[in-house]
Amino acid sequence: DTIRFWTTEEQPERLAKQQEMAAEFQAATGTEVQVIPVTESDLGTRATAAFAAGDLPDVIYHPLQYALPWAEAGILDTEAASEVVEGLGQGTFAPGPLAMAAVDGGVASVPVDGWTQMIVYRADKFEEAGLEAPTSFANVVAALDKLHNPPEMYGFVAATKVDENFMSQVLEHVFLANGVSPVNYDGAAALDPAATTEVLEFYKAIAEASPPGELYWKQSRELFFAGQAAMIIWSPFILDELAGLRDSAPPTINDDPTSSELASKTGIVTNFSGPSNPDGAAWGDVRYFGITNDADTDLAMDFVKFSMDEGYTQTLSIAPEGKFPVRRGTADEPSKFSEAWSMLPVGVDRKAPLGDLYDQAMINEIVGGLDVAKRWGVAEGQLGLASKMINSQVINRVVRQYIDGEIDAAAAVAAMNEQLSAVE
Amino acid sequence: MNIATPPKGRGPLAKREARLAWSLLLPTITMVSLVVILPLLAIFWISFKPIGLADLRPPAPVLRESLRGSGDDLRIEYRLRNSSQDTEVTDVTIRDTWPESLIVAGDLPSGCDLEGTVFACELGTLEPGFNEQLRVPVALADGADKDTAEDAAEGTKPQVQGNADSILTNFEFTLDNFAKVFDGDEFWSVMWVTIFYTVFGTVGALLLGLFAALLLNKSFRGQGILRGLYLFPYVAPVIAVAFTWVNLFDPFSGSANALLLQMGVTSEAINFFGQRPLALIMVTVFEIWRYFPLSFLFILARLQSIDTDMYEAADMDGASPFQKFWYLSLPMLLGILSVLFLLRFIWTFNKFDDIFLLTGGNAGTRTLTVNVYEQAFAVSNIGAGAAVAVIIFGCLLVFSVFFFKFISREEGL
Amino acid sequence: MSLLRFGYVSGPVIGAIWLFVLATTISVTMSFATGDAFRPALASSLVLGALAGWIAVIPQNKTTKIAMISAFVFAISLTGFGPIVMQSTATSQGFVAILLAIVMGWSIVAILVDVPFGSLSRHEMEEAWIRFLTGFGYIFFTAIVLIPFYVMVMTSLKSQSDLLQNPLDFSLDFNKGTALFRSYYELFRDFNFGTYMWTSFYVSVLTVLITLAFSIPGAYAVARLNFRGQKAFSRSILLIYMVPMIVLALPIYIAFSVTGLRNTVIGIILIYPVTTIPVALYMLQGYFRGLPPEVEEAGLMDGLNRLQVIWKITLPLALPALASVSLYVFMIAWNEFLLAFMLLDDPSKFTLTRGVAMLNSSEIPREHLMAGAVIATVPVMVLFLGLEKFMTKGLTAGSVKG
Amino acid sequence: MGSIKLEGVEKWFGDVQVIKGIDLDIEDGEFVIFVGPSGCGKSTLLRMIGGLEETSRGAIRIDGRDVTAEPPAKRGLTMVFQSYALYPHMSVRDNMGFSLKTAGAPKSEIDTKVNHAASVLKLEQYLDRRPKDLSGGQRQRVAIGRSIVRDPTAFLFDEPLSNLDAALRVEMRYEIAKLHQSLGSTMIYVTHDQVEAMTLADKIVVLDFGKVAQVGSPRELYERPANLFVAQFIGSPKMNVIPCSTEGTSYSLSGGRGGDYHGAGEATQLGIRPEHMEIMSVGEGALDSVIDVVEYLGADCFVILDCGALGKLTSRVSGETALKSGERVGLSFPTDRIHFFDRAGKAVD
Amino acid sequence: MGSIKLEGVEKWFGDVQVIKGIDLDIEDGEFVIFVGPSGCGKSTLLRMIGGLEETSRGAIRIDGRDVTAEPPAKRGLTMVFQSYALYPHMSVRDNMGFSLKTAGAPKSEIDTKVNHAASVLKLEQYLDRRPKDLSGGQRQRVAIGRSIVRDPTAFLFDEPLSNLDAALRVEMRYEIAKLHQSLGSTMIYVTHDQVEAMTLADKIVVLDFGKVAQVGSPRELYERPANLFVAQFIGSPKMNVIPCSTEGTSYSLSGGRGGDYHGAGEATQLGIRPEHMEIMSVGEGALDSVIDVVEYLGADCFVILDCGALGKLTSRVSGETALKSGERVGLSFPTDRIHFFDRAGKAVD
Ligand SMILES: Nc1ncnc2c1ncn2[C@@H]1O[C@H](COP(=O)(O)OP(=O)(O)OP(=O)(O)O)[C@@H](O)[C@H]1O
Ligand SMILES: Nc1ncnc2c1ncn2[C@@H]1O[C@H](COP(=O)(O)OP(=O)(O)OP(=O)(O)O)[C@@H](O)[C@H]1O
Ligand SMILES: [Mg+2]
Ligand SMILES: [Mg+2]
Repeated sequence: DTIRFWTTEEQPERLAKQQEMAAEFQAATGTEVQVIPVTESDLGTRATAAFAAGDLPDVIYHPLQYALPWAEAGILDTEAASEVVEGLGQGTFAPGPLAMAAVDGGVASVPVDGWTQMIVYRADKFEEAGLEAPTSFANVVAALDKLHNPPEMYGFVAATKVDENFMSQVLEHVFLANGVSPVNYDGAAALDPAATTEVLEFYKAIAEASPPGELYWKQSRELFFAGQAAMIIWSPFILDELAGLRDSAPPTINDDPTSSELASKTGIVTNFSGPSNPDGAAWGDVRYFGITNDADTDLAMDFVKFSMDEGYTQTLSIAPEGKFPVRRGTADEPSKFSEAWSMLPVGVDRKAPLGDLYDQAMINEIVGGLDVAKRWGVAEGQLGLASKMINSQVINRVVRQYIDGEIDAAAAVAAMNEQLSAVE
Repeated sequence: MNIATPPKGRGPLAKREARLAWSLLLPTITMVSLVVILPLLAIFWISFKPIGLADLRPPAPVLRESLRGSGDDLRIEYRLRNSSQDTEVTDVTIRDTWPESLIVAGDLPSGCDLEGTVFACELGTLEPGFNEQLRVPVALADGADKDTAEDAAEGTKPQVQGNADSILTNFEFTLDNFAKVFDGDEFWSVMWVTIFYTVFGTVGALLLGLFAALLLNKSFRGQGILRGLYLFPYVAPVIAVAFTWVNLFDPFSGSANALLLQMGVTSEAINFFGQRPLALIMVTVFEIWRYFPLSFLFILARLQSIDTDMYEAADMDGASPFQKFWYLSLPMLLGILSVLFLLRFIWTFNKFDDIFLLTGGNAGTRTLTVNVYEQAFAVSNIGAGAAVAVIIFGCLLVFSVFFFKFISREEGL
Repeated sequence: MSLLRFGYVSGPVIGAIWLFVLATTISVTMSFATGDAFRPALASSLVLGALAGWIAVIPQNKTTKIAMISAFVFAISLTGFGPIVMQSTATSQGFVAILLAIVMGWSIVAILVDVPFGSLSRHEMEEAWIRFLTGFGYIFFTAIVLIPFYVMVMTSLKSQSDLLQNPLDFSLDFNKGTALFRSYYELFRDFNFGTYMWTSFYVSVLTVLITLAFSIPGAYAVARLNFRGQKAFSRSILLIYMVPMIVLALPIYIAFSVTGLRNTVIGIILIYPVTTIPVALYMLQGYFRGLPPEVEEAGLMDGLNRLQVIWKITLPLALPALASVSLYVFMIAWNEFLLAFMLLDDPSKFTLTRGVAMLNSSEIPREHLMAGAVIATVPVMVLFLGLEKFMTKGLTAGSVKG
Repeated sequence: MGSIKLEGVEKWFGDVQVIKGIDLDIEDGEFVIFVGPSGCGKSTLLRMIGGLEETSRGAIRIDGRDVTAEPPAKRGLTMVFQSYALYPHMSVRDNMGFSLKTAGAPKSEIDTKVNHAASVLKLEQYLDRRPKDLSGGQRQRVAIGRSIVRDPTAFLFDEPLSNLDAALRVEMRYEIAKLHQSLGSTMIYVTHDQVEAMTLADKIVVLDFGKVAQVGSPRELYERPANLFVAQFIGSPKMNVIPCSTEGTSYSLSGGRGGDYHGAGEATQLGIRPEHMEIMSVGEGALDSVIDVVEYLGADCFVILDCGALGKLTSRVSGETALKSGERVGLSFPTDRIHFFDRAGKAVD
Repeated sequence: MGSIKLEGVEKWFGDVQVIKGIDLDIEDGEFVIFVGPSGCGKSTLLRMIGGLEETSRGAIRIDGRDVTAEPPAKRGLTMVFQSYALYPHMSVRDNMGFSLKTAGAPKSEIDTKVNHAASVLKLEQYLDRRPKDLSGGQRQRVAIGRSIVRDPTAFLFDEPLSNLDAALRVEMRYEIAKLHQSLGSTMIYVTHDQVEAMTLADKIVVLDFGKVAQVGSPRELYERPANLFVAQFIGSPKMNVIPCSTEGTSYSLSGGRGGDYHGAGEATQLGIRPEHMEIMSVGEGALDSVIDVVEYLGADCFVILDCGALGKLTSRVSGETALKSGERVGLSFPTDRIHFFDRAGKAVD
């Protein structure tokens, strides 16, 4: 028997690890798993296309934003996923990620791992200038004033490339920070004009402190690594290369691509607040195993169970810096996986455990973020709708128009409200 | 003498020839109509339908059978699902053959019957998004082993049937797609981008090609090598050169920026492919770069076929080099230039890959063809994509009218 | 304009621009070759160039003039106020100064040969300017064509971290030996590029064969046989040739999705010939028209029927054309990207171009992408250079298409 | 064995009639030449006989059999093309043997026949060359050889010599004449060169815009042209034609004198060949004129005479003539050399 | 005003010498024709005079001025090309006025000159047509008109008539002759058609592989060829050449008889033109032969005579001859018509 598994972790080293795990699974059960890499930005289109053609794979490793929309579109077999979670023991999972994917009587997909988004900043420069860590809009703007000095140093590298998921993520984080959400318990809700305006103005400020052109994760990282950016927003996946462990993305701040100097000068913030929401919020993403409706259900369930159990450490080891365990342990050993995870070395061309590279406090901040991380619609039970809104890229486009000066803030809010309400 | 008139009909030799011609053409005609004419008709059909990517799967009932549980709680489960979330499926029936080794141990679900080993259900209509299980409690016959029973039960595929209305084939039409396409102010910006790209891409490639052709229109050693070299941009796979350009002009790690910075032309890195309106200019420059070799080749061929006597006559007449170019070469090239212009215009208008690879249609570089892709795949609205395609096709028809009017005067290429 | 009709005006003007062009060219070349900083100095180029141009038009013996200009440019370069500003080692500084001096001396004298000091005839002025434009043209075209390919090849041999350090430094560390080719090795080992190449190859060859099988009879009929609708037919070939692929790709995508041909190599082999048959029909039709009908008529008189004539006479005669068409079709199929991109999802079935596209999509290092580009480019280039005559003929015969 | 008969044959290209109803009998072994000005339909007619063009109306019979609807392969004829139309991808041997090979003849037979033809045409040492390695004349011979090998009912030639240079043309003409003598086959030959027509033909068919102007032996056409068209077409320099009027048994020239006339009916034009005109002192002969130009050609001189209203006449005299341009002379037309034509151009005799 | 002088002119294409040192004086107003076999360098020489080809060695003087190093535009010559080389995209008017326009002449002057040239050449009603709408002869006239407009020191013509059909060629030849008469300019004219050469030239230059074989008036060349090459080149059908031997004042033919010989030195070949041979009864004259073919041409007959070991001779007789193929006849060569040549081909006289 053969099942097909789509994964968005398509870098060769990561792919190889998944293939290893598939081989172990085959050895254990006799079922062959074809591991098929899919580019994350193509995932939505390709899944829909495959659904249309009736050749969906059996299991898809996907980010949160697709869980509920796909369940609704009939792509995911929610029962199978629920059954898997039940079989593994609901209690062994962190509650947040399960709640994010909750559907009637279970979950849409099985949560696998997660991460929280971070504001990565140059602690050394902040210290020099006597600035506070960028935990709020105000702190960030204050830092921009002092540190933005192009072309040697840009204050920020904002996400401005409309069709990149990255921009959606960053924007959602900034909106959440100020407590703005396009959904409430009843479904779509108009954005609060005042709070939204604050967000827009803030975003425009960081965009103006960014280099021109369309920017996304690639430029953010390159500029930060070159020492030319004071702040960026990134995922924890940056942690290994930031410490010089990866040749294909080396820090270029000095001549030694393997040095961890930059890491030592870097600070991190996960919880971020705006003027209208002093508590702030962290933004987290969780990845799931979805079992599709065209799947060979039993085999697919077996595979997911295997990956979440015997193979779980292997799964996490793909990139421990960005894959925090959402299943903490088994019923017998409640913290088995958390412990195993903390020992996993990070890095590609060179390896080292995270603890060797960063302060334990910093690591705790990063990991702890996942428990309090928010997403639009999770608390309100409208994650599905919110995901669709995000996937429509309406907010990205309008924000872009705003920062390009094509429309003013009021018009931008109006445009977003109008276009978001059309999404269903 | 009576006025002679031509004979009616064709002679036997002509008839024979025509028959042969048609039989030679038949495979080509079949193939072309299958994969060109039919799709074109399909595009028209689809453009009037409210259809998304997911609708391509016709609604149908989906059934899976499994033997679950153990001991007393043994049951056969049928999972029945309506593949569509918005269309109902009517007259759903199930037929399955059970192995002898299983005995029904409880009530059959309503609508179901068991006759011998044949299990049949009539379930009527499935709601959109229907997804339920039919459970039949069973027991193992004497001496039967569970695993073999399971294999036997799952080994015979259950049959499921049902009727549903497919949006692809029904007669429901709408103008929504066109309304949507024309509504957004996006359409006009796309149109303007297309026109800019097409006009400047074509003209630029022609001018550059003309210049290159003039350079190589004399024989010297190494002329062949240079000619080969100048064709490289056209011959290399688009994917290779497009990515190379993206790398070369990368704002932070591209060599072009590094060079410009170093030369002091700019003090700040330029985001060539990510900045309005530079991105549009850059994709146009890429188009020029990639296709000047073609114009160059054609113009060179034409130049070399110009009678050298004419230039000698002009020498005798005392014309200076620029006069020769202006009064002789240029008018002689006018024919090929205009044919090239028209054809290249059409082809540039149709171009998709280049922009798609360079910018993906971002930063103000979305042309009509990229829009087809965006609508149909990125937004998953196949109907809207088809509508844009129909618009493209309409433009094309207009161009080709021009083209044939013109080409019938200029001798063909 | 009329001022240019004096040698002492045209000479310095041409000289100034030319020296700037040369300085830029050499700066760019040296930058790309060494990664060190070179840049042309505008003011110095113009002044020195004008002087050189002036020297070049004074009535003097040619070698003397070359020597004078070269010595002059060289001397000024050494003072540091030369046309090229560099931050580099002394040896390469000296090398650049000598190179620029010699090239400038020789080329400006060649450009301004026969240009008298005083008033110029129209011919003399235009010829000087044309020589200048010719020189500029060669530099310009060679640069714009070579630079991208140079960058492509060199990037594939370097590592991303080196390039991020200095995007201009393309110098190779030959001590690495075969490790230079690491990204190629990894592409074949980890990314299945061997399979992709093989898939691309047999898909292209099959496309060529199918295309020929369909287009030869069709083209012959349209070109040679008389039947009602012949004209309309040959026009519709051109018309079909003009239908944009993306317009067809959509319904084909749908049809293939519905019939299960999507994501199969068979589907690709079915669809590629459709894109090439119109081209081939168009090219072959032109060629068949150009064959002398008498030879075929001689065959008819010799007792053959039409089909025999095609097989025994026309085809052997059309062999060069078939070669051109095959090559061209091969190139189209090999380079095809759109359909492969839309129709193939499964990495085990990718064609080469689709495989390269995959390399762009994540954090895969850039040298891998460029190595993929090189792998995709080299076979067509080899074919092209080896069979350039056929290829150019093929191109001119059939392809205003792109 | 090789008689060909055309019965009311017509050819239409669309609405244009190119061959306007031709009846013609060609007997076995005859050498028939079609001549006529360019575009008059010679090639078309030949190709119709060969079957390469459809016959729009009428019938073609070969040895009595109606072949009008048959394709070329079945007519048993062979054709030598102006461009030779050799198969460039085959050796001379294969070119010549090709027709036999397609007919399935055994190899030995092909060899015998090819060798025989090659020896007739002195092509033995070229048998293994490709056509492109042959000179024009050799190619021409191969083309003929290809025909000979088939042993055809009749040979068709379409201007076979027009691509050769003058010297070679003379030589090949001589060889074709020899070939006809030795093979004795029917040959139909198209040319626009009247020297070829005169020297080779048993029978010349002069075509004028798709119609037959006259059929006859070379001497007949030269000495007794049936109409003005043939009279002017045959002979070089061409026959001088002067308007005249007749009354009874004498003709008169306006502005000139006149002479005897024996024709029946009225004649409006008088024709006299340059070589038959006699130049005498002014006032003698039928007409006075001024010498315009004397073109010296070595053996001959062409004297162009200006006769005022009657136009320019050309006379051919010996190269040693003492005539000078500007001289006034009289012209006499020997009675038995004069041709008279009526208003419609038909010869009056 | 139009004298041209070549002094030791040579032309090398790479290592190949095409023109091998030519000295030539052309006087003002002369009509000089270069003839010679194909590839002998006629066009090259003409183009060197015009300045379109570099002169490798030697000097060219026009009216005494050394123009060897000057570009074509400065030589004041004009050229009419074989292909006419009209500018296809310009009207006849613009074609003719182009040289003046490039020189910047005012429009009124261009108009006057073009109109004048058009009236000389009777092109008035075609002035607004494009070349492609003209017949061959008209195009030729436009090409000449383009030259006339420039009022050149001399006209150069490179086979200007070879693309025309026979009838038109005769007519245009006549017009060029008239033009030369009326303009009186120097003209240099290349042709390989000897009829053109004989009828047009004041002076013929026969070229043989880059060297001058003979320069002289047409009559000189015909009657007193300086060598075998010229003897065979001029005259059609060409001069018969028979090997002979001489002793004292008599020559003898092997297998034949002989006759008187007046030459100084030894002659090994005897030439006699076809029109000068006399046919008599067998046993008479210098030689016996068998008539091979009689080619009837109307006015003349060419009799091809088989003389066994001496080869085939051609004789030209009247069209009314009664000679038949196969007849045995005797041939006599009138003493004053015989040309003798020595072993090197030089005429012995
Ligand atoms: N395929 C055709 N379609 C239309 N008209 C044609 C065709 N072939 C020949 N003609 C016309 O038929 C007429 C006779 O042509 P044909 O070739 O028989 O002339 P010809 O006497 O052989 O002339 P030439 O001496 O120039 O070869 C010409 O006017 C020609 O234009
Ligand atoms: N550009 C050239 N390069 C090399 N050889 C050449 C060139 N032009 C002409 N020739 C050679 O020079 C010789 C003379 O050529 P030219 O054209 O003058 O002959 P021609 O007497 O005019 O012949 P034709 O009567 O065929 O025109 C020929 O052998 C030719 O091959
Ligand atoms: Mg003809
Ligand atoms: Mg010549």
